[in-house]
Amino acid sequence: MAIALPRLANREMARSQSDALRLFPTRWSRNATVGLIVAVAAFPLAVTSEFWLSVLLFVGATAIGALGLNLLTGFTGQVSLGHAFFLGVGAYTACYLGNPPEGAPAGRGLPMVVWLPAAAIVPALVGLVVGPAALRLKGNYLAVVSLGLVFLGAHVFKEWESVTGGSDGTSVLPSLAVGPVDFAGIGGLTKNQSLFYLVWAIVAISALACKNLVRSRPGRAMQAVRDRDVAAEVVGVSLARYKLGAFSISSGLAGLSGALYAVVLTYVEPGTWSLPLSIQFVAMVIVGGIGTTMGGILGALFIGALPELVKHYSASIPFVARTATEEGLSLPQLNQILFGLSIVLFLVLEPRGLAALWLRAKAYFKAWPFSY
Amino acid sequence: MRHLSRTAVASGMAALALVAGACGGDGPSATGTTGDGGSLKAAPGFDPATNTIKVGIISALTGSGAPIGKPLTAGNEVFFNRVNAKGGIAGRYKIQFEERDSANEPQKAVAAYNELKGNVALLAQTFGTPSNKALLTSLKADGILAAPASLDADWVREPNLLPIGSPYQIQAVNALTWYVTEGGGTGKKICALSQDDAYGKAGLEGVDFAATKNGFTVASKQSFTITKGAEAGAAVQSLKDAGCEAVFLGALPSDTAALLAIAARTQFAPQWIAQSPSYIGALAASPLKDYLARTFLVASEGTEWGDETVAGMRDMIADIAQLKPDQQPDYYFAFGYNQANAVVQVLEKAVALGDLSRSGIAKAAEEVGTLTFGGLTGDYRYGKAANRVFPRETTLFKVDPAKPVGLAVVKKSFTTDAAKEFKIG
Amino acid sequence: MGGVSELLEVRGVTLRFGGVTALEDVSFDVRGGEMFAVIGPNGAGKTSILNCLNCLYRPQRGSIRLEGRELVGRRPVAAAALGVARTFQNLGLFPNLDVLDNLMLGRHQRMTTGFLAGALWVGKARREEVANRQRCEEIVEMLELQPFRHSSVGTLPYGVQKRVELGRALAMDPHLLLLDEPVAGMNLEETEDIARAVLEIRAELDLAMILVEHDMRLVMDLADRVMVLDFGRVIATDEPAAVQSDQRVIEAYLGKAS
Amino acid sequence: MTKLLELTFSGTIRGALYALVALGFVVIYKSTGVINFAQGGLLLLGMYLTYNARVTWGVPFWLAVLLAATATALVGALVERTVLRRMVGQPVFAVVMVTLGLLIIVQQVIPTIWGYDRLDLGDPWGVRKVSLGPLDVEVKDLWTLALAVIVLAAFFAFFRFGRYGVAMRATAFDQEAAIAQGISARRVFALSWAIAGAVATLAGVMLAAGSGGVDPSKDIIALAAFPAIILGGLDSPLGAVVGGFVIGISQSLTSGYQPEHAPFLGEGFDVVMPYVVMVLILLVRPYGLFGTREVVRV
Repeated sequence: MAIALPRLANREMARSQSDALRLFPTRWSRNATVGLIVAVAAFPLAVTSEFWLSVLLFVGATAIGALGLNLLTGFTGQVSLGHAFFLGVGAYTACYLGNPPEGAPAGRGLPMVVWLPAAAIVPALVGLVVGPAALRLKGNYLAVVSLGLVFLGAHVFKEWESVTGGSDGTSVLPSLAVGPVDFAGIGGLTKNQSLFYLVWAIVAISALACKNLVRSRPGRAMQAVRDRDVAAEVVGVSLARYKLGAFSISSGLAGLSGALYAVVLTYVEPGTWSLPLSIQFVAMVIVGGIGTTMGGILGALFIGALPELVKHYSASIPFVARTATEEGLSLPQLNQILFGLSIVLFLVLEPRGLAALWLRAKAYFKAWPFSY
Repeated sequence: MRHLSRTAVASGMAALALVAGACGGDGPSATGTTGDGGSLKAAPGFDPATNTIKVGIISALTGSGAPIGKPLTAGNEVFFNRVNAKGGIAGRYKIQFEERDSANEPQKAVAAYNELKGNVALLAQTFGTPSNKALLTSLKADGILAAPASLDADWVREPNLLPIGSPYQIQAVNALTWYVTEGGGTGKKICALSQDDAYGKAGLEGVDFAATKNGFTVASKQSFTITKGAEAGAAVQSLKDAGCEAVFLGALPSDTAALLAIAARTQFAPQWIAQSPSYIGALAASPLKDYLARTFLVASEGTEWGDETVAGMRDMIADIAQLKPDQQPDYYFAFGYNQANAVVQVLEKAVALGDLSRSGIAKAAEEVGTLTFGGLTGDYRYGKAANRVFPRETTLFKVDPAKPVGLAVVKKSFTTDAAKEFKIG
Repeated sequence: MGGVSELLEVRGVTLRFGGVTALEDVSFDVRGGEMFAVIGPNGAGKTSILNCLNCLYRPQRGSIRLEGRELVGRRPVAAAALGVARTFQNLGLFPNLDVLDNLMLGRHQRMTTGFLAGALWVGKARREEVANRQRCEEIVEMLELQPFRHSSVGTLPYGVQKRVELGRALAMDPHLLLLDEPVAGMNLEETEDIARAVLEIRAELDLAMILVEHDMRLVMDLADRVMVLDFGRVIATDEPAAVQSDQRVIEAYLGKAS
Repeated sequence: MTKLLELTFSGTIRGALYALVALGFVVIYKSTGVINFAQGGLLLLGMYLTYNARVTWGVPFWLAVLLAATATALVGALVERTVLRRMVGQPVFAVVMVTLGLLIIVQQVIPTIWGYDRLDLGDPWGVRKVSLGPLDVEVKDLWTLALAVIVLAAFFAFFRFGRYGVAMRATAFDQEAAIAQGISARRVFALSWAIAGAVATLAGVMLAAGSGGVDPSKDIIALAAFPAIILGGLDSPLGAVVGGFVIGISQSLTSGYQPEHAPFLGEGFDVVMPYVVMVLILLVRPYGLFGTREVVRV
């Protein structure tokens, strides 16, 4: 079907196409990215507070899951409240394969190069099995059925004692060494400092892979399914294939996230993988910016760090009880209320989340000082 | 940056203490005269400039654990405030407490722990079995001492934990042994109803031990999942069908209410004997109060609320009147009060030994000897974790809505022979 | 008519929804390169025919063959793979994607990058992306969409969106193009833009098209042949001039009007 | 036999509670197309307001329920006006999450005011019981059953004959078109939230009455009632009630017989039984037993 249309010179076209497809099209964005990576890499060396390191470890671990959920909900338009289940599958996979054999429940003592990829692959496969039934349903029905997945999953986690330790839970003590590098303590660094590099390197790789995915053929197809499923089918996009693919990848990233979350936590029990955790992930996606890769990370940062900031500066917040015995609003309650409020306010006022705010701010500063 | 220097100091001192220990006893930091705090060195959570010792509290202050966690923490606070009112530890070191909420979720407990660990001397409360399990690895790695708010027998042999009170297992052994010997339960059909988790299993272990020692068989064992709105009727029905005349209960208060309501409705009225956290004062004010008064016994410790003949109780009531007059009678409060008492005794010892570093506190816990609570809970002999001797006494209460907390003593602070023989891992 | 040289053969298609018959024994052929129009009063079943042709609806009876291959019983994705492209009456674009991405989705069946290759990006996935983007840029040129290349489609004026949808259909390199009221709701200028584009496509691509349209003037100007439907039945299939003077057609329209 | 009867009865009562909660979901879904995850929050609010009126202010019980239902209805309508109305036309997940966000807020505000302790509702029934043949039945349970039936009948009459009921069905069909038609659609939306608030209060009161007790974790029943509405079909009041009973009874029978006859399913299987039933039915009927299939328009 060669078509005789007016053509531009071929080579010129190709060059401009390659340019247009660069991930970081301008020098500014390239420099900013390099700067960001350097800043993240320097963080654990500059800020040695165990507390802030631990906060950012949780943020990093959850950011990976948020990236995954964003693929499913943000880019493919499928609501899922079942994300926590897949985090659990990933975590228990990591425990079962990586934990030492002498523990209870006994692990297999396999190295990280085995258990870490497995923590992504096993949930992805579970997603492939569960997906076809769930994805027949639309909208509200899918939301509630995926909720059922969390409850059914919790039952399985509780009963499968030989792998999960049942309701007693299990310690998470897999080897964190890759060859000579042991992320339980690189060089003279503490465990949290070392883990920081592992977790955030995986965040970076996941984010890059997600970014690539959504700008290439499968990602476009996912967005087509989200925007208008009938039209997507008509241009030849298979709904089943892309819904299921997104579900599976999202589950895989959730598993990876769950494994790292468990490593940071050092102990997990079936109650860890419950509905509030799922809600947290959806909140991250919403607050961060639905349908943007950066949104997942921003959302995880916001949801993870805001309560800690509030706690830290609580002295300057009026009307808040200082101790457990005081009556009235306590800090944790205030934080939960802020969490609920941020979901509602973002959806009502800025449904495109922090990412949109960021882009707006960037546009503003690009034009600065001509800010009209 | 201050964190860094403190941590460095701490690890340096830890190393020093280790060397000292290896050299056989008297370390350099312990050479100071006892009680002379002027020679105490700075340590995580201890600031010699202000003479304050900071302790952490990780409790359930929100969520379904809060009705237990809040009075517990209030108990901690009142005891610490009482000590501070008298000048502090050794009369000169004020205790400062930092509270964090875990909502009884392990991940929140771990986050709170990471926040606190750099600047507290020890944890005066870590709430709930799951959170304690989650924290144990880190406590060991960081060498921090924590007082668990949980009566699991597993904690007794953990050097980094400072449990108080007799474990659930002992409650069950004492109560059931009493029942079949002098409680009128000879030859009766005895059954058990327990929550299907570590907490329920702990009591069940005691039930089985009591059965072996006293030569009865458990006619029916039923379990239930923390109800979460589900129907627990079937378990009660099965007990009724099995003809149970006494049932040992291991539940949490909200489930107790649901289970007993079904029992009351279906005219099932065995002798209920419950491990202590199954009961809460509110039950004695609920529509179930008459049924409870007829059928319900609670295995716990100490004495009746307000019993002025017991020194510990007299002090506690006085402290409440002075420091927190709006506090309602509550046995979780008493537990928290006792727990803080134990922490204070260990800190006193550490000061006496002249070392408030982590290793110093750990050493104090080993050398503190017997912790006493004025009769509020049993004496607890400390030493190396393997040699700790936990109390084996139980007080049996019946429900009496006229009493504070709705509990009246049936038999006070007794230890059965069976309980003396009970061994833990 | 008839014979194997026909591009599309529709035979005895009957479509029912519950008790309602939307199409009754509809038969027609479309030749290669032909502009075939379907007209009729509202509810006559025009859009239903298109929905059958790209397999959104499954007729209870009848056969639809494209280049000898049966379409009845297949999924819309299969119809797309066999070369059926279409535009929708009320637009079927992906509003949150930009114009280029919408066009690139037209190329979906012509590309092969899977999930893994897409996530890795380097190598084949990238080359394929570049090559197909070029094709889309050509369509952008042809339909004069340059100013909107990176605008979200949902933010564009209606007339432009209609052009984008046409472009997306073209990007599929179809054998048969279904146009469902391409100028509905457009002003005169926009209508002329589309008409010009359609003529250009005809001239350059030699592509068979089925046009469903209310605008009689457009139909009469563009179509080679016209089929008239009324209540799901074919009442005439002929050249525009002949159809216009057909008594049954006039009755169907006037009857409706009065 | 007594066991079977006993289990069926207690399952029926639980089913009636599910049905009351589910009816609240249905009235909102039917008119606005929103699954209201905050229904559990309305339930809590109604429950605590009843407690406050009855115990703190000493108002007679039924008057307290009436006051609380009215107040909760107003809160429902207010939430619709201030928040949900802005979400018209937004994607499903966004609306679901807004209601979840509201639930999270209510879950914290309630204990801030009333604390976490278990409170006694002060209802007239307590644990009084009557004998029905071989069964001993709590008076409260009979009221629960009766209320579920009365509310269902009221819904039926309302949707069939009431002016707003008919308008509600119309708006459910096309929200934006209904909004465009003006004020009546707006009133219908607010009204449906108000009704949901009132029904939630009844559910909360029946849940807390007698030995139930008032505490902030009682909203969990709303999650357990989801399978009931999904089972019955999101937009069918009759389906909600049938779904409620099916779930309640199957849960109760599971708790009675599964430990003996199917122990491999694990302890506490009855807790997840509703979800198992839901998934099985949805595999066969993707829109529930009584639900309306969403029409795909091209």
